[in-house]
Amino acid sequence: MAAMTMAQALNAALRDALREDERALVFGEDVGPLGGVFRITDGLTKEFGEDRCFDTPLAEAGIVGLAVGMAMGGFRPVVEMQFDAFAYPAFEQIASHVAKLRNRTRGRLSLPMVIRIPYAGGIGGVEHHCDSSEAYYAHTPGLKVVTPATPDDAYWLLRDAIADPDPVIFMEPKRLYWSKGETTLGDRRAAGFGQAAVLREGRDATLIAYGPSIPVALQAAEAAAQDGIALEVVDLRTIVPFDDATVVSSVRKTGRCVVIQEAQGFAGVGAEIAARVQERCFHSLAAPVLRVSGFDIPYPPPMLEHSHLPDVDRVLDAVDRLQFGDEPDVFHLAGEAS
Amino acid sequence: MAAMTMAQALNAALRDALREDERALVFGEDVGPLGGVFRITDGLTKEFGEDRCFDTPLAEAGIVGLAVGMAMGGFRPVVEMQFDAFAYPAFEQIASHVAKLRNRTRGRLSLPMVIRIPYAGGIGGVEHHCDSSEAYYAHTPGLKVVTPATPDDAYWLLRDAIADPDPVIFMEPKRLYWSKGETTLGDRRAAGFGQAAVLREGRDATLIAYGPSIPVALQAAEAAAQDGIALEVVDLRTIVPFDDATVVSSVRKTGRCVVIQEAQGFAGVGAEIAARVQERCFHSLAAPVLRVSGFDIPYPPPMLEHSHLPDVDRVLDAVDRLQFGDEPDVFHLAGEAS
Amino acid sequence: MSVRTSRQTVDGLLPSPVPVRFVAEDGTAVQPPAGYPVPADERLLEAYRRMVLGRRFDRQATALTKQGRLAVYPSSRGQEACQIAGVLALREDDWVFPTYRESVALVSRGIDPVEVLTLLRGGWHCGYDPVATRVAPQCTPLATQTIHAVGMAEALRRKGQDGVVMAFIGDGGTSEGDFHEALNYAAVLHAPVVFFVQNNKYAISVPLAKQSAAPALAYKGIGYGIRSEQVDGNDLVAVLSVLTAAVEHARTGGGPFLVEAHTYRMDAHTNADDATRYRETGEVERWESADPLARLETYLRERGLLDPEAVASAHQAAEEFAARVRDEMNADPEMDPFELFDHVFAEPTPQLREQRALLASELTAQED
Amino acid sequence: MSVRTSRQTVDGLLPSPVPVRFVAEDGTAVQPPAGYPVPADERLLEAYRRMVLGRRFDRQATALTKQGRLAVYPSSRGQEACQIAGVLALREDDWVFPTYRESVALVSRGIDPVEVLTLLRGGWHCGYDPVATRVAPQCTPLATQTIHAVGMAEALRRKGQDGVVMAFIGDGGTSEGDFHEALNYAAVLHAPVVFFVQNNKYAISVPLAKQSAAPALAYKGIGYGIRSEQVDGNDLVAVLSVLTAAVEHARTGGGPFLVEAHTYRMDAHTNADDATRYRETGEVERWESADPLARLETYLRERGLLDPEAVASAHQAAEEFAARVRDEMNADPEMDPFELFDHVFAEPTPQLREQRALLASELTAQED
Ligand SMILES: Cc1ncc(C[n+]2csc(CCOP(=O)(O)OP(=O)(O)O)c2C)c(N)n1
Ligand SMILES: Cc1ncc(C[n+]2csc(CCOP(=O)(O)OP(=O)(O)O)c2C)c(N)n1
Ligand SMILES: [Mg+2]
Ligand SMILES: [Mg+2]
Repeated sequence: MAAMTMAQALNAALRDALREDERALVFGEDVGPLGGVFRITDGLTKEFGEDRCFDTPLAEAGIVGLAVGMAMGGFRPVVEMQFDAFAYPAFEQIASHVAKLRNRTRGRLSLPMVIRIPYAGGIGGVEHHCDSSEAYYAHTPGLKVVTPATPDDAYWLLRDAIADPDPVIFMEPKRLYWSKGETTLGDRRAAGFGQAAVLREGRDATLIAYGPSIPVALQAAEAAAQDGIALEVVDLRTIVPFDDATVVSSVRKTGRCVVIQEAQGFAGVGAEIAARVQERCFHSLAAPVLRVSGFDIPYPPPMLEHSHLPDVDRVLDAVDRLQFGDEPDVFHLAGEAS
Repeated sequence: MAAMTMAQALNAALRDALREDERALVFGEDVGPLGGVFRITDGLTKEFGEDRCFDTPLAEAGIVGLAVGMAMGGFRPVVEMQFDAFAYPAFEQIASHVAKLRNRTRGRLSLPMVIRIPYAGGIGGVEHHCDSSEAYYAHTPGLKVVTPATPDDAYWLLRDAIADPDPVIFMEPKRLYWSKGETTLGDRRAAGFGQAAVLREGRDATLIAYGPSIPVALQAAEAAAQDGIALEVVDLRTIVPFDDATVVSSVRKTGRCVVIQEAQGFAGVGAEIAARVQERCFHSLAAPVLRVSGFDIPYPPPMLEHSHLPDVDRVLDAVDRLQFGDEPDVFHLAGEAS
Repeated sequence: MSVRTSRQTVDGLLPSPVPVRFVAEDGTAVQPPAGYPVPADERLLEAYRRMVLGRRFDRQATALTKQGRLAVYPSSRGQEACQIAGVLALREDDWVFPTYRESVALVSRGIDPVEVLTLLRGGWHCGYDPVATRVAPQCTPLATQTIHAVGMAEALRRKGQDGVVMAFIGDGGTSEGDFHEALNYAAVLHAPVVFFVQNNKYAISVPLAKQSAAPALAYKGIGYGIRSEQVDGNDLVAVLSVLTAAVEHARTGGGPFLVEAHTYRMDAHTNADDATRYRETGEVERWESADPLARLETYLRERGLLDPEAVASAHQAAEEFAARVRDEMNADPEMDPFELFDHVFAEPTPQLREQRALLASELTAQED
Repeated sequence: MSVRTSRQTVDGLLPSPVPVRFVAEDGTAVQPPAGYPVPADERLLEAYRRMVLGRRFDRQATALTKQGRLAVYPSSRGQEACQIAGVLALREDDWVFPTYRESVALVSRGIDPVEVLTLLRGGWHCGYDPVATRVAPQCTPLATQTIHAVGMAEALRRKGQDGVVMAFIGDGGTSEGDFHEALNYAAVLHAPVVFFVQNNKYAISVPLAKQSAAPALAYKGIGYGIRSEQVDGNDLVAVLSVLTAAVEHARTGGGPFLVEAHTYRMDAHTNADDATRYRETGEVERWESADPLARLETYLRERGLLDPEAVASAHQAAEEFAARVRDEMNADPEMDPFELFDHVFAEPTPQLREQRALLASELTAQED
């Protein structure tokens, strides 16, 4: 066990993967000598040489397409998109090829490749640097979508992603890059993809979150505990595959649920979670599943991002609206809110 | 009133828009002399000249980016993406510019432009020609997402889209291109964006659908009526903006709801609808809001598409699971289905 | 402030100012340009037999669309010199990255014709085994395959193999951003890949003049530092000679190569297209006189390499092949709906298992 | 089988084999290349004053990052000849499509410096009025603005206006597919747009050699049929002369024009970047001796156009400007959180009104 930041844990995962599997490769924009703008690939070119970790020309469809070709040719590319919005030029490559090649070829070709995408906001980044784009990928069949919230998960989920026979979109919540935690770099842990984690137990309501929203959820649970409300916190860890079992057993126990996502709400992952939970836990629910999210607006300029981001208060407000008492829910009387 | 196909109605809408507004322009791949691969732009170049309806070089980011620049310069471009999956190369232009320019410039620049996208399947199209991509756009703040299900709606929603001060993603369910219906080409009708239509009244449950799923919903309602179940059918018409009022008042009345979408289900528009409905109608619901959708798989080859597409039976099966009686819902007991 | 330009490199990258040609339209030999040898007789004869077969196969496929046996078919009639030379220039262990229009090339590569047509008949997306055949799936999203080709080329190079990758693309496809990114990546990586542009003058209905204002598409190479050539695409001898040189260049560490072949799509874009909407029949007729197969036949006859017997036997083989294709395509393929869930991931997710069960119950209900 | 290539058009499109230069690094005049006139004295003096001011502004902006007044600043130190000539070559009614690095150009265009820095300080995304200034928002998604520029150029042309559009882009940006599509669209539409590539040798940490294997980026034009030129980007006289010719070419119906300026980014990519990780200080020092401002100053002095008084007054004006920028940037801007909902659509949707109400209740709760 070692305390390290998520950035360091990711770096360690890449390093160990490059060491253990000679088919593994790292490439992208500025991942070489610079070590990436977030330094996730720091030192890799030095340790493994330009052949194993290299800078590409500046073109994201090119990066992803090159990875497709190299994966077809037997390599295991791990590529970096510099920021969330800068993965959009690669969208066709991702949706029409990365997600589909196994399917198109009846499994004769597979794409063991990882696309790392630093995502979401909260770091004072200017426009186009803070998009929450996970839903685009989660909605695309054929992609696994993974997002760690702790350094330990960052290390192991990235190791799992690189070892996976299928393409993985690995979403890194960039505001957690500098968060610290204990990390086991030793023996491979048991939980793989599709295993949510119950980060805190509670009996009154379940908070379901992932990636950048996990610290918010945990703080909210802590604050609620002061008021005598015991919130259970579930961290999805992998959006696809989805861990219905853990989510459902938690909500069936608590009977109430708030879903938290930083992304704009409409048709996001939170909508899927809410829809699934009410489908599966309807008779256990004492109140509707509520969602807390960013607003349906383009990501705001840094000076206004605090107004947009779901924070502890927004979560607690939602918890308050879980009809523990008899008050009506003012925000969901359609059309009646100004 | 005239009976025409949806394709003809769309053609008429473009024609009337070009006639009435000299800023309107049509361009894209093969929209000129050929009239588009679906003939939606048939005859426009002939009637209005190459200046008003023209073929571009083959590049979708180019088409959308050109439209952005021309809209900034005072025009009202209506562009065609040849098929759903061929809009993906334009994804960065759409997500980072089309959706955001008004916001970025505090409203000093706006983009009155329409991106027409023939979408969804059911026409025996080979791979990449049948994607249901509406959720990608609906999840992107700053885009209006519109999808007609009748020739009359096709005409008026497209006229509204071209007249709208904001960018509109106009999703055309290609399998309905040849469906016929009465169309009023005369006086502008009252309903604009954000107005769902109740296509059929019923008291037992509400089917919420849009675009290609509307005929399925209507047929299911017809079939259910034979069994004495009265299904109400709501056609969203515009996904963004969303008509909460119509949806909510229907479900509060019926107490049961099935959402139908042709797209793969996970994190799709149907998830949003289900999440919204249970948030707003929780105490009116006698059963969970169920979703009927395509599977979470890449769109199948033509010979298998019938297995994938939500059909009347799949809808009726869901209706059966709305707990009119006391049977448990076998498909949503997580993990228990093989 | 180092500037790398020098007249010499620049001229070394630019294509011949007129397309390389060995055989005139009437089949007579013309003075071949320096640097490109005439391919060996046996290769030319092999090419001839394959062109005859390819054309017959193409005609058969078009016929199958009329019988409803193919969902769609993009014919390459008129482009046979390119289709055949494209694969003849390669070794078996080289890779091909084709578009949807390369059916004839793929058949010529030796892939089972029914497997080649599987996509187009509406069966599974890719009918053949890409690994065994070293042919990537026929690619529809335009130009996307060119960058995959670069990745494969880079993979071969890294594995110490001397394989070459040929990326097929059309004139329209060169306008897509991915083509640009592929050329640039290939050049920077010095990858052994040949970009083969079949400029058949149309992208569906859009004529070349609306597609590009370049002096010729082959002039795109220099902007990436890629050696380029343009060739008369209806002259098999020329296409084969130039592609062979391009492949050799790539194989021996010379880096990528861009070849533009000027040809013409004789049929409509696909059987679903109506070419009369956008081009004059006169234009098509003019191209009939530049037919690549007739041209090669005349040339080979004049050189005394081909006698009537050889012609007849080529046609005989083609007829037999076409008959086999017709028969096999008349049988309905077995399609297993549960396979829909098998190839999304190596292991289906719990969600996919659930959905599989839903389909199973639907199918059971239907049987009842 | 028409082939449009001819030696003449090809040569007419290709750039000069070495970058156009009027002034050597030491400030002495060199024999200017045929076809490009020396700009008028008054324009050169104006350029000098703007360069002095631009450099001072740039230094001030970098200082503001250290005081936490700017979230991020991409300096253009060393690129002033390009920044200033880029806007000096344009009329007021021409349009500019800049990247994030064009702060100095935008200030030189006359935009209020606080408005120019609004994006970079974390205020609203675009601080100035694009319509009034005819300057599109500073663009971050690389190369995307080049195709917007083509659209605007086409719009101007259609409206019968003789405005020209200048699209700024960096060396790295030329690798993106959008750049390719923009060049091609511009050429096919014959749009009045000038693509101005500031090749400052790096894309963040990636040096030009890993970005492109082209003889020079200016060689990209011919592949689209676009007239191209390369120029010494640290020679204001050359950049201004060539860009003026390019703009004139576009304005008078000659179609698009591509100019590559060879320059160098003296500072790190932004204040957040650490350039020592990827380049030697020796390289930076060598480029100090090619400084565009010193070079122009020496040249103007030697030509007797600039006296110490004029130099002093330029610096005086620059100091005053910088002081104003510093003072104004020290005031916190007023930001209205409810504006978040105002510019998503012309009219907020019911959903946005609901979300606005949610935020209002949150803010009220916070005040309590
Ligand atoms: C990204 C993308 N956009 C559009 C299409 C639709 N489409 C299919 S073929 C075609 C024309 C291609 O022309 P060209 O590259 O010249 O090849 P050809 O068909 O002439 O062989 C178009 C527009 C597509 N397949 N992919
Ligand atoms: C599409 C996209 N990908 C990546 C980035 C991240 N990024 C910002 S600046 C930059 C380097 C750009 O280099 P260049 O075009 O040479 O311009 P310069 O910064 O040198 O002026 C990169 C990679 C981006 N802004 N947009
Ligand atoms: Mg073509
Ligand atoms: Mg640069």
